[in-house]
Amino acid sequence: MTVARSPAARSASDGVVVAEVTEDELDGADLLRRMGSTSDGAVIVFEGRVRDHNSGRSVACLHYDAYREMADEVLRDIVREAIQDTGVSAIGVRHRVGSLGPRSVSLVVAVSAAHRRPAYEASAYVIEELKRRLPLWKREEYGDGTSQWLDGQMPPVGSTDAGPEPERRGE
Amino acid sequence: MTVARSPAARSASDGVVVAEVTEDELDGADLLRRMGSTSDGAVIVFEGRVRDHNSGRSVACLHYDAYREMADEVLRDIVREAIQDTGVSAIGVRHRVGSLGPRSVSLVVAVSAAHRRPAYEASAYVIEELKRRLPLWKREEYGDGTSQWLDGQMPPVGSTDAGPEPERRGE
Amino acid sequence: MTGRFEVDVFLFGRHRELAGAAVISVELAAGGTVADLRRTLSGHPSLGSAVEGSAVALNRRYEPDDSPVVAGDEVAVIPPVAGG
Amino acid sequence: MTGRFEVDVFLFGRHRELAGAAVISVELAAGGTVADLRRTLSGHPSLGSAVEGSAVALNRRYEPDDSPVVAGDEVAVIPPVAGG
Repeated sequence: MTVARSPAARSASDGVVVAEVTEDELDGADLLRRMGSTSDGAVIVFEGRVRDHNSGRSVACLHYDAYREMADEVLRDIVREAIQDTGVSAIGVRHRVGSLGPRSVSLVVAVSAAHRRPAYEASAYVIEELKRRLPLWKREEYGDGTSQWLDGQMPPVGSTDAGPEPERRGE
Repeated sequence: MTVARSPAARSASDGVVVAEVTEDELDGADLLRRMGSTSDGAVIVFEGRVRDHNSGRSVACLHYDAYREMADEVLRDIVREAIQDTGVSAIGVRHRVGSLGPRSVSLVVAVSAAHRRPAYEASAYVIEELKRRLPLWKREEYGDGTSQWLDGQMPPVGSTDAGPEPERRGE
Repeated sequence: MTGRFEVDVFLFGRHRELAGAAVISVELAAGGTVADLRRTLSGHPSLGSAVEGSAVALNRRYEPDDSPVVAGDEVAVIPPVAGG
Repeated sequence: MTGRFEVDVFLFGRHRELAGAAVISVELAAGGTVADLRRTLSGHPSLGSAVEGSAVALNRRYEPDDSPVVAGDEVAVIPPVAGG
């Protein structure tokens, strides 16, 4: 009866270099070096980093929590949409979870493409979409020991927003 | 009578991390690591790389030539405009000259900012403007020993396009 | 399509703290939907209204209120997301 | 504002190949402008019309045709640029 579940195994040749949530330290430089073939004229790497203050308050650290299994699939969907829509060659995205101090890298998005405009477009798309759809939350922890979960965005509901391969569940 | 010449010495605190034309090998990873303070939540690095083909023709290498003295000044002007217009914290830009083989990095633009949107805006601005204004030329060299200078853009003329500090020449 | 069944519901972020648990068990009637799940959760002593402003994922896909929930589904309540 | 003077004109890219030189010397009348410089250069045996589609920089700034050129200026003819 029920089916669903986005396809698990995909070839490396679909342009998805990496799409994962991880507890490991992130380094955009590493991805930057790995991206790009001899036919790519543009590579962009975006790093999201933890700031030491937010909304006027000093932040000691940021704790990220995710629904890991779903998050990896959502990241992969977003990356595949971006590649399909913009025609870039390859994308890698990693989001970190756990407790991160100021200047730690929470997110890396790397894009390679023949030309720069689609590269910028794909990079911005991945970030916008993961902010809308990635099941991941952050709690700010302050110097005085208090903390609070940050307000987020309500994810879009329904298969039309869930990626390029909508799958109806068994009914 | 004549004066002109944009101010030479500027403090490092104006956000211009680097703005130069160089014969040295470029590495975006190096700039990526140097960019960003603890109040910056976004860092973007763009690498322009030499492609092994263009307009359907196989390219052996690309030779870049520049009016070095003017180019450094133009880069610095562009970077300062971008910082002023977008409010980002810091920008570094390097353009390489000489003969570059496929996959070599010809251009690095790095931007750090509190938030990502101005960072993208500044990054794109620097690239668009240097393509319009940087006195630099490229010649494609092909496998058969032939070569040709690539068509470029006519730079904007007059002080209004020449930066935020137009200087009238002596009259 | 008779009788009732239990599903485990994953909680995250704020919800996990409110409920003091990462998973709670919810009983639904056969033929129940996401809307039924929400109704049941809204009666939870500590979660309560927090569920209203949240999405529901079945088998790792966001699903609308009229989607059926069946035994064995991987069910999660997703508070507003805040990646980046 | 009488007499004539010489300026060195830097050439780049295609122009440098056409002229077979990185710098050429041009004689202008006192009070001469960028337009006068262009006119003189268009008479150059190998540069010729290539200068028409180019910009002129004085002291490292792009300048319009009515800007005066004076002795000691750093003068360059800038063919269409192609960075990136």
